[in-house]
Amino acid sequence: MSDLETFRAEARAWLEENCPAEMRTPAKGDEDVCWGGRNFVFQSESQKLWLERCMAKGYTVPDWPKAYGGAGLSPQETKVLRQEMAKLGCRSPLNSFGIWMLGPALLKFGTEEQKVHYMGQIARGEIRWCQGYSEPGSGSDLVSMQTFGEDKGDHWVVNGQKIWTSYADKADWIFCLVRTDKTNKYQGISFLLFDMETPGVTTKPIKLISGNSPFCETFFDNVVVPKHQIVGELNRGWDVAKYLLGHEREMISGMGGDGGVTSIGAAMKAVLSEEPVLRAQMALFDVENLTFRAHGERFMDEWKTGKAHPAYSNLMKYVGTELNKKRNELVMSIGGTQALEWESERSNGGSKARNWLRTKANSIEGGTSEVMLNVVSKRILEMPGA
Amino acid sequence: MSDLETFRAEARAWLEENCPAEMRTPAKGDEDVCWGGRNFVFQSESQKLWLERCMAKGYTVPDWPKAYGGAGLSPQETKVLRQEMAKLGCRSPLNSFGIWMLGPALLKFGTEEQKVHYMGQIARGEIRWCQGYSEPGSGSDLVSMQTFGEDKGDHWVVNGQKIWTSYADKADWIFCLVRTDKTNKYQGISFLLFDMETPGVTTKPIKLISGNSPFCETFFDNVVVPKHQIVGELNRGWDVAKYLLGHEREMISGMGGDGGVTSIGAAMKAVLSEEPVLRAQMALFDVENLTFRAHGERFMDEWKTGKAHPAYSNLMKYVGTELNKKRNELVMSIGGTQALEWESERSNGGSKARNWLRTKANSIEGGTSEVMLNVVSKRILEMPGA
Amino acid sequence: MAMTLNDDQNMLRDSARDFMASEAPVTHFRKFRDMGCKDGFSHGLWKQFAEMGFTGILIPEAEGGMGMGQIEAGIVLEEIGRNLSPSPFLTTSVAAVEALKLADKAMRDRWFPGILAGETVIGIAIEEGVKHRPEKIACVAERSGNGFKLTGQKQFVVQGASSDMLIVAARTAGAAGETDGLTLFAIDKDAAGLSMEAARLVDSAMAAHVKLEGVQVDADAVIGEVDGGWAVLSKMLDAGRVGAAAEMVGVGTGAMDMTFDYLKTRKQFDRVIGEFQALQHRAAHLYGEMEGARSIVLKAQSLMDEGHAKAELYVAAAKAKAGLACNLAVREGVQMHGGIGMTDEYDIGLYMKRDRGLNEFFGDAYYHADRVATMNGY
Amino acid sequence: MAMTLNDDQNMLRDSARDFMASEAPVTHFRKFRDMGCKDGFSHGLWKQFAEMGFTGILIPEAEGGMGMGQIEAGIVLEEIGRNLSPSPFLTTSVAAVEALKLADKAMRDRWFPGILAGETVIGIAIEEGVKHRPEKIACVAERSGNGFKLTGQKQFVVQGASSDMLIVAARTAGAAGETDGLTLFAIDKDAAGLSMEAARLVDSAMAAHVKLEGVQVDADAVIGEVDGGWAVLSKMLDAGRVGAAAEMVGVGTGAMDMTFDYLKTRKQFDRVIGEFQALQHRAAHLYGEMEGARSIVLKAQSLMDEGHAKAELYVAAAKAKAGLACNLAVREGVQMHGGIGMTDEYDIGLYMKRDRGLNEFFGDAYYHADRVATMNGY
Repeated sequence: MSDLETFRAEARAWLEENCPAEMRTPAKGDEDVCWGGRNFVFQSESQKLWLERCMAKGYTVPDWPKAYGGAGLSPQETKVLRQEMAKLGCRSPLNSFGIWMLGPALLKFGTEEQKVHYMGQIARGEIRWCQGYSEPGSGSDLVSMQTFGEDKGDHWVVNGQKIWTSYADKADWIFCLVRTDKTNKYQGISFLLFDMETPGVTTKPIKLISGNSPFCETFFDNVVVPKHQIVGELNRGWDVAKYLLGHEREMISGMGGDGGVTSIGAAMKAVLSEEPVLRAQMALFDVENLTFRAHGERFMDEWKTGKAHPAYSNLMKYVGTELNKKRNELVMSIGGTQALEWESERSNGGSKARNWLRTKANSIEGGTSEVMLNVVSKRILEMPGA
Repeated sequence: MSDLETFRAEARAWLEENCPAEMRTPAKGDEDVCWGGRNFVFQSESQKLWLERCMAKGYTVPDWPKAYGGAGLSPQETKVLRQEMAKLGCRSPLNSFGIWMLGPALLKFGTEEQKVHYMGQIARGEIRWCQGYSEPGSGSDLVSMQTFGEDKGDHWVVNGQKIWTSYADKADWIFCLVRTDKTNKYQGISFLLFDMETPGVTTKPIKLISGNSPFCETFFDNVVVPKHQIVGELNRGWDVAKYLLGHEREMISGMGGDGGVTSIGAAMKAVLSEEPVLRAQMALFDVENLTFRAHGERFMDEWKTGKAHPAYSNLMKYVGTELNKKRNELVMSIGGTQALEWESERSNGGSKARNWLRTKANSIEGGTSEVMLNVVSKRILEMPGA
Repeated sequence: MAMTLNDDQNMLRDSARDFMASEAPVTHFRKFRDMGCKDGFSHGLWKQFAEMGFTGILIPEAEGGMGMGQIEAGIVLEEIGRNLSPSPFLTTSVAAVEALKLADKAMRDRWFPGILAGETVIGIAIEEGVKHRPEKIACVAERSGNGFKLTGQKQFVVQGASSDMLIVAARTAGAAGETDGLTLFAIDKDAAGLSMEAARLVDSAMAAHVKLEGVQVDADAVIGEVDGGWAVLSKMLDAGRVGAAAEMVGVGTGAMDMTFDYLKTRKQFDRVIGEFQALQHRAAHLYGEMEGARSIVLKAQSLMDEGHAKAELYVAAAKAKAGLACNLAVREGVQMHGGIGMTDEYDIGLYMKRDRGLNEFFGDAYYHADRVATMNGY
Repeated sequence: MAMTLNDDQNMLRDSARDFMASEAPVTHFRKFRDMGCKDGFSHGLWKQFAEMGFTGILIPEAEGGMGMGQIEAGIVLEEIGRNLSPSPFLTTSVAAVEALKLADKAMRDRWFPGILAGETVIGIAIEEGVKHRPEKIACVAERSGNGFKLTGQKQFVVQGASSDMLIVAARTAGAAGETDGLTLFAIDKDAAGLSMEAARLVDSAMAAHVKLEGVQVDADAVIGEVDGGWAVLSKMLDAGRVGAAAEMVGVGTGAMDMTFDYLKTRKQFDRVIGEFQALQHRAAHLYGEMEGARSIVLKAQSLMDEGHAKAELYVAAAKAKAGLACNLAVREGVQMHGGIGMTDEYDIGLYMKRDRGLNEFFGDAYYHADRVATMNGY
């Protein structure tokens, strides 16, 4: 048996022994997801137990180094672990922007102290993070950012406003882009971390077309941020942000379709068999969907071996999010009048319609499709012009 | 009986008496079309007779004033005449760029002498015209035109090169855009007329991807053009050209689909009934085709009553030519392997494939789709920017 | 006829435009939405519609209406669409009136006055599944006493729970899938055995799930001929379809205009975003799509008004094209607005929701493209 | 397996790329086209293919070939596509070889040496109508003497008239529309009763109309099992389809690269046209489509090489996607080249023609999308 197969057997055994039965049933909604953090209320004893056991084993962040709360697994082992979890239907023990976004950025740009401190907190589910990038009127145009941190010697005093801050009203800390030099448009931004309980931080949820949302407006009024809470160099926060946005785009491009290649057509056969033109749209969609899955697989394989163009994730983000929007248009068409319902129990609170509307943001958040096409055109295709 | 109905009856009677039987059968190809001109060889006695009779009656250009060779019919009468000709299956007695393009421009910009002289020649089928607009490297960008006419007192000496001159090798005269002022990029162009037999004019046919074509490269080497052969004001040829391009675009946008609303699907039922996804494409195309017909009808009605935006023909040109390309893609798909044949008698000399390739030029000639979209965006939608 | 509006039609458009913009703009819609109104529309506004003469626009002059056609109804609907004005106009004054015009005098006398007065609302109870399949109607009306007894269920009855009467299509003969053997009934909302459960839709309209459990009606409840309901149904559906298409022209145009305005004012990367050529080309393309939709809808309306044999084909094409174009307009609208377009606070998202409802109403673009193919002989 | 090429595959790609670019670039294609070559390809080049080992790329090593898989065959095909190199590689070395690998040893011994030597050309005689419908095969093979007598007709037999042998699918049982009852035969081009009429296609390839008028063959002409030809046919077709898809990745990439180069050099309105954002966005979108096509083709090839149960689904999706993407690439290519792109003198139009032929070959994108739907259970 290869080392990897040995690991697989061990992981399997550990999961079978440690994952509570309830945590092997699918999460029914956002309320079943464990986000951790200071104010998190566990939905059940099993949820708490599962987090604690994973935490002890380093399995909340299996591929992070042990020193920072991980299990130190290799990429291959991590993949095997995920496969075994999927087979048993294990829920994710901990979801977190800290795991998906801040952690990788800290690993690359953080000091040793920051890694031990912040990554440890993330791995243990102690601190829930949110991301402060977009501002009203800036959107995809990060360089026109206004939020300003005035240098006061050992700290900055931050004033300004962020928008589209996911879960800002539930998060404990924020990683935030703040202008620290007004004279340099492109390089005058720093990447700061601070506590959302710092005096002067307030949040206001944003209602979206799909209904209530995780997004907030976040306001900073003379917020004091100690100097050691910067990641990376002063005025070079854009490098950290770009790196992190790459991760976000990968995550979002993964949304292209529920992570799977299973056609939604089969379950809808009764409708599609009577609607030949709609069935044809579904058929052409399935071709695109299978293509995107293969494309994503190829991209990940090339990325891992360093062969992918650094800007390639922009292409995947564009293709994946446009595809997901198309999928949801089809889901609405196939669902017909029933999919239009907005509140009824029958429609699970209008879940089809709300999901459909929610996907419209996919091609806006994390960089619009238009910005992605600009980047692909300029950086990969090397088209001329500004 | 209304005046119009009286006219209809009279026109019908005249056509029945004067249109030879052979001229009531469909033209089989370009060789059956009467183009007139000095070197035209009539294909049959009937073709000659039909032209002569129409000419005498003013019916080669029924809506032109009688003084310029027409029959002086009103728009309503002209429409009735065309309807009656269509009912009897009468061929057009005379095709000509003079009728379609130069005539309307002369009517608006020409002197009385020019109208009598040139429009008369056109109406009588004596002179065949070609159009000299595009130049190598200018394409849709007419203002970068290089062909130059040097002022020599009572004449210009023209040097330069045109491309995409339809039937230049068969035409007697050319209407041609020539730069007469190098200092003014936008207004330094004049609209000149000259004989293709003038010393220094040579032509070279262009072979297209669809096979041989009517297009030529046309070269001017010290060509002498008398000053009275200008239409409109000196250096304001662009106004004439724009007016005329509007007519060309209408003509080309009419190509959107064989002038009819008849679906090509019915004749292809045997194939489509076994190809559900292809049938769906055809169905969606038919929706677009019916839409374009209605759109064209509405545009013409608004145009006639002066309600259409002056730049609207650019939109119709864009929509119509893109639609025609789509139609021919479908014709090829439905025709399958048989439509791929290029030379065989069975395939009528590869007519489907050649027509399909020919339509690719629709969205390039007479202004590219991209230029049309620019114009619509700037002039109709009033979008900002250069 | 010419494909342009005549002077009377232009006057009607101006007055409908002024009326909707002042009496029922998007803020009006928001108000009724946010109060969770159980009807989804204002009865007061419906009365105002009546005062303007809109409610009886298709009712013959001899019976107190304006005696106009689909073009005029469409003019009103376009303004409704542009302002998202909530009302029972499309179902009651367009679809139901077209059916009732084929009913006998007694029934017309019973229902037209209330419609003219803006007091009556009528629901159209056709759909039985999630997609529009009128020929598949399975709801049964069996002979019973002097009339019929209806048993079955209906879906997506827009404003059903607010209706005074439902027009119900049921099968008096034949089997699901056949067009023969259908009969249309006018059923009072209080009829015994009739029950409704209202559900709010994505566009905040209310639609009812209807149960018919042995609903007894007299013979005079029949609209048109027994077993010959397909003719009435087709007329009603085509009026509803071309009306929905006209409303979508309004919704799409409203969304498009709002978006073009945004392109001209919003700045990013130090430039007004309308300067970006990629957006300009998409804007110009969208404009062409909406203009095409406007044209085919006008063509279909005029063919219906002429009673032309090709009207059915053009109505199908118009419903399909208006659906595709309006859908493009709202998708481009939300995308070009960026993040702000995703917020409930901005109007563009409301247009996207309304488009969805209208696209489904009486058959979506794919359904009607399929009908175009069938009518075109393949 | 990983969705990247390994070192051996990268080496093969480099050598195939160098070979096609130097020995069979577009000028080579033009030369044979302009001479009106009756084969549509160069026998000399076919010999050179053999010297490179390409002709036997799928033939097992034990039988003298390279023993490689669809990925490797696709690497060669992509370079063929990029250079429009005319050859019998796809029909003979990919489709026919996959069928012959399922034949008995005697037949393999008869045909593989000629293929390996670049001396043998094999035609695939499947199509009977204008569209790809393999299950509809009606050509009949009735028992006769020691073997069979074939009667029927075949269309679109690419390079048929230049072939030494035709693989003919015929019905030994069952009726048109059934997959059971088909049998594949290897028929010598000189067989009595076999006649061909060659026709030049839009992409200058030659395809034959074939008549079989009582063609007598021995039992040993059967490839695989009598009545069980569907299995052999499916294998052959899927190899041909994924191969055509790989060639289309080459054609589309070639057209795209040429177009991107043009965008970077051609000036209009005083600017390089590649600066126009509308063209940049279309270019980036096209790049994404071609990258997607490349990915699904690689996936389908690797599943075929693994003998994976889902290979058939992915081959259908790959043929469809490659067809759609390559078609977009040539359409955008011609349009972005403007007038010059319409001339025979420029290469971009040749790519458009080749795309059309490959799109039709063994089923177009719509046919395969339909199969994807069917295999996905709707």
